[in-house]
Amino acid sequence: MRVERLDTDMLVLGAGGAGLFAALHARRAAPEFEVTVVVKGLLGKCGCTRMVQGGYNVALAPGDSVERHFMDTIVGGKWLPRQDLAWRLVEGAVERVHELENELGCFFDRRPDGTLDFKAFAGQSFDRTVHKGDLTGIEIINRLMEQVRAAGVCRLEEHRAVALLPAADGSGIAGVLLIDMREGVYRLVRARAVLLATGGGPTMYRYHTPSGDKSCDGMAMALRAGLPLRDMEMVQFHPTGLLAGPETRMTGTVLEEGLRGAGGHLLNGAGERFMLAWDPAGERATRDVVARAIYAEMRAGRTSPMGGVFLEMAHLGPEEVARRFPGMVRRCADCGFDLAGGRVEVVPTAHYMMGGVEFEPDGRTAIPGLFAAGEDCGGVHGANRLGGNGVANSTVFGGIAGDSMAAFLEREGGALRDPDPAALEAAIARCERPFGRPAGDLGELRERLWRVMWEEVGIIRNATGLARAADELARLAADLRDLGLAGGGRRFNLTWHNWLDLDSLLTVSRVIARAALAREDSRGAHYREDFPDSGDPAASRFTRLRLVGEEISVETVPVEFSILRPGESLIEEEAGAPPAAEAT
Amino acid sequence: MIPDHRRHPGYLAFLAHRLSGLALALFLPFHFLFLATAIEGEAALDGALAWTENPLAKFAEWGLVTLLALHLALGLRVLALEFLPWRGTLRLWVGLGGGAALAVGFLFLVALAA
Amino acid sequence: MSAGLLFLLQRGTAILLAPLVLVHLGVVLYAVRDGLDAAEILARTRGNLFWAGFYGLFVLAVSVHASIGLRAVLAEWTGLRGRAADTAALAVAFLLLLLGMRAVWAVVGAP
Amino acid sequence: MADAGTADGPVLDVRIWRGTEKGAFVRYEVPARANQTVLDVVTWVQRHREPDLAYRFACRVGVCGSCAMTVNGRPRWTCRTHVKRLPAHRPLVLEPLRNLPRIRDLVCDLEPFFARWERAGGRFVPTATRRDPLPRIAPDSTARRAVDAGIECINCAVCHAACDVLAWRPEYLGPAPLNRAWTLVNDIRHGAREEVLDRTSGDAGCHACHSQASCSEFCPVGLAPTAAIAGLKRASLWRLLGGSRA
Ligand SMILES: Cc1cc2nc3c(=O)[nH]c(=O)nc-3n(C[C@H](O)[C@H](O)[C@H](O)COP(=O)(O)OP(=O)(O)OC[C@H]3O[C@@H](n4cnc5c(N)ncnc54)[C@H](O)[C@@H]3O)c2cc1C
Ligand code: HEM
Ligand code: SF4
Ligand code: F3S
Ligand code: FES
Repeated sequence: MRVERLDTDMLVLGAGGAGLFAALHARRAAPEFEVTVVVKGLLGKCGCTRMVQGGYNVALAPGDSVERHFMDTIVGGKWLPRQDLAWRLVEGAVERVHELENELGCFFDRRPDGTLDFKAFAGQSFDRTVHKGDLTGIEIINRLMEQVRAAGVCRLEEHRAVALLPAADGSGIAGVLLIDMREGVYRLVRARAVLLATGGGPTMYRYHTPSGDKSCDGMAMALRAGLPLRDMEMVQFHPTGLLAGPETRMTGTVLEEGLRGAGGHLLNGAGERFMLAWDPAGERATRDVVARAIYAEMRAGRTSPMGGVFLEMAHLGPEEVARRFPGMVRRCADCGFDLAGGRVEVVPTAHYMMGGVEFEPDGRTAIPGLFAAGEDCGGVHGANRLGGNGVANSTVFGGIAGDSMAAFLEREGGALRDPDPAALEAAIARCERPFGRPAGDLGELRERLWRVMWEEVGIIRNATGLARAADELARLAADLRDLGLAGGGRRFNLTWHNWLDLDSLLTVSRVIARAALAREDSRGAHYREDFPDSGDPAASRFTRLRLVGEEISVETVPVEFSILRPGESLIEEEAGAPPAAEAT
Repeated sequence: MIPDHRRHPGYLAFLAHRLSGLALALFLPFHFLFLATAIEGEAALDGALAWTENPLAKFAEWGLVTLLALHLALGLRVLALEFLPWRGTLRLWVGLGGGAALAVGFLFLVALAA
Repeated sequence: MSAGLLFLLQRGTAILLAPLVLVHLGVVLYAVRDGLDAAEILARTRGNLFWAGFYGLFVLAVSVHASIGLRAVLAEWTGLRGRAADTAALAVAFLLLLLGMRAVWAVVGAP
Repeated sequence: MADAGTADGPVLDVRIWRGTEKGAFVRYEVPARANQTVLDVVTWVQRHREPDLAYRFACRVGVCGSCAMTVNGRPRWTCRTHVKRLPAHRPLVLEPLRNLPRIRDLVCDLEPFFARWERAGGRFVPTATRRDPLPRIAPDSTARRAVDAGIECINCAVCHAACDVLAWRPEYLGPAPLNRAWTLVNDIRHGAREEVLDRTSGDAGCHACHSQASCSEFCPVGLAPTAAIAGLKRASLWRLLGGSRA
């Protein structure tokens, strides 16, 4: 097998908010070192940061404070977040937003008096979400892309990272194995420091929001490299994904939160509103409650023709809806639906993974030389992520990781290490597996994965379902191993990459199912109908998962309340009573 | 056949403007040579003018005047696009330009026929 | 010459040409009503300083305007770039100027 | 023309370009569905007929600009182009974007497009640091509105494929980079406005634009690079005349 080799100083995997910020910071902090960014798609044109609609949480509004933002994050995360990380997040967001505006040239929306506009995001005690219309992600990523290109960063676009390779002498990370997707060849890149920033992405669920390039590759690579992951049972579902019918990629994409906020109604198949039976706030209840309610209607068979529920806005006046939500109305119209005047079918859709690689506030992981940032990481959000904390997380910790990598190189700058040949060989063998095997139906396998994750490891879980899921996922893994590709070379062979995507997704799905089984309570995004109680926050434990050989090990670890304990608050006048933050 | 990506008013206006400009530029030297026959006196010019009674020449003449009007109108459109603040008025200008040119062409026809 | 200057000259002459062409079109429309007649044309123009200036300006403007325009067309449709295109445009400008001025002289100045 | 299999039920007659600069259209019959975008059609062909069909997409909702192709002769984003809403056209003909080197099948190399973006000076140069307060900017000031009008470009290169000047003058910067440059010229925080004007003037810059307006016609997000380029022309003109910017 042809393996081309190259060396770099700092290797960044992923080009979302985390990867690009890291590259920029690393380059500026240590200009004498080379930075190379590896990305599965084109730089700036893939990943979820670009898709951010709502905006970026930052405590800058008059009267707001980082303490308040911190409290909302902790309470919203149901006391599960690692508090030093959450603190770093809220503090770092203030600096990062200034950097985005003043140094990168982002343009966030202003109020008439010229000061920043902050909009409300459900479940927060303050209006603190800065935004650029409802296309905030485009603004952030486009400006980042421009700066990164200008900073003299090497780019390996349409290159897929497939394995983190340990050094032969066991001293840390040696490099990463990549597939050049265009040429269909392997590239082995040795680097002094590596950043994992491939951004999770729960695309193993039938309905999901993330970008098509996301398939949990980073988490799968981390697991195979022996790193522990935490909070993997915490998968956030957005309540209103578009349901557009079979075999359309539009299905699952987000219809924005604001539609419910503005007074939109959710109707079941019979045309009845059902949300008020679940929550006095009705449709305005938090994401997890609404998603669960919709899912319950669906399970009870009261569905719309395509199997979801209806979102109806018409009672607010079609012109008014079209005026306030032009983007959403146009998007629906493009695929044949009348959001302003008719009913649109919606379904909860997998949106974000709170869990991920365990990492330190400076971006380090348990493997020397390997750093991690962004949605690949766990611990910042706990059981639930506040809307607007996602992009803050990736940009804040991405920048920090870039600085840390530069400091790491300047401090211990060591020589390039050679990878463990056995690990390299195993990694190539895993990628080569489907070639030369009888062709099978990858689509059928994907449908089975989507089904089992959606039905058994989705919005409402129980022990029997999770056990069934574990069996089915094991079968799927075996089936995938035996499944070959129908002809075709290795150049730009999307079906080969679909195979590799499924491989990553299956690995991570098994971990999610295992973590969900281990958590015997219901918190935030995780709901067990056999354990509906949320448990005592003061006795909170988080799940920690590892891959040992092909087996998954799980332990539950007590949360360290390093800044404050449940019941306490950082906000004076509300001492002891945390703000009524709800995670969304 | 005009390829699909060119089949919209903005492009067609550009094309008509360019082709009319080209035609005018090609015609102009001949027009100048033609007028210069007057150096030899009125009779020479009349001789040349007599040639314009030929229906083919009449048609060509009509074409040129129309082209000039068209180039003018579309040229004004370009100037408006470049120098006036505008928003979504592209199509309107194409229409106005084409319309004005046709009107001039028609007037000229009427004048010729009279 | 910088592209910016060429742009200025081309658009400037276009703005100048607009009223000239309108007037010319008017005159032509008026003239052809009852057939073209050399005597009629020349009677109007001979020795007339206004028309001399009018058409002189017209010729000058059109030489600049059309040659710069052709330079772009040559670059885009024939691949003629750089110095070659500039030379060609300059040649066109002088040709138009020469022939044009001669024509103006013919209808205005010549006895 | 090769024929690559048929399907049951109502079908679409689809022709897809296979190959690179050299290649051929291959015909496919794809099941017609009530809700189906052009991207879905391509996906179906990859999943059921041609496992190694090369195409590109990411966000599937019209924000990443990865999925643009030539659809029935016109450049479009395909994830938000509903088949039923296309002007009646049979068959459905899919090719890569014009004016860009081809990688394979429906995939182009976008590097020349982004290289132009850089050449146009399409990058913010700061005049403040993260330690400075955020500038107050009136949202309804003229300059800010000019920025807003062009800032939401998804760099899909649809305009690049639509513009004939790019086909005729390969050195032309093209509509999207010039559009970005205009937002920077209007950005009062930008530290290199003169440089942007330098870089975007000339035969490869704004002066090469003939207001063909194909860019504005086909821009999927409704931007008007034609207007932005006109702004650059004006600004460079005022500068030439010795005044300040437009
Ligand atoms: C539709 C949508 C709307 C959202 N709205 C908001 C919001 O309003 N506010 C908010 O705070 N958060 C929002 N989020 C969440 C937010 O987008 C994420 O939290 C955040 O952007 C993640 O950043 P990241 O850099 O970690 O990952 P990403 O931005 O997803 O980037 C990951 C990168 O890694 C690359 N990659 C993946 N696998 C590999 C591989 N094997 N090899 C090489 N490269 C690889 C990808 O191509 C991509 O470039 C939203 C998410 C979605 C999907
Ligand atoms: C007899 C007179 C004229 C002749 C021979 C002439 C000729 C030309 C030619 C050959 C071009 C180049 C075409 C192109 O680049 O596409 C051109 C361009 C142009 N003309 Fe004229 N023209 C004349 C009158 C006018 C008038 C009266 C106006 C406007 C008021 C005008 C406005 C323009 C403009 C704006 C352009 C630039 C088009 C562009 O670059 O996109 N022209 N002209
Ligand atoms: S201007 Fe429009 S068409 Fe051009 S790249 Fe930007 S979004 Fe695409
Ligand atoms: S299509 Fe091209 S010519 Fe100008 S107006 Fe747009 S850049
Ligand atoms: S896939 Fe992102 S714009 Fe179409």
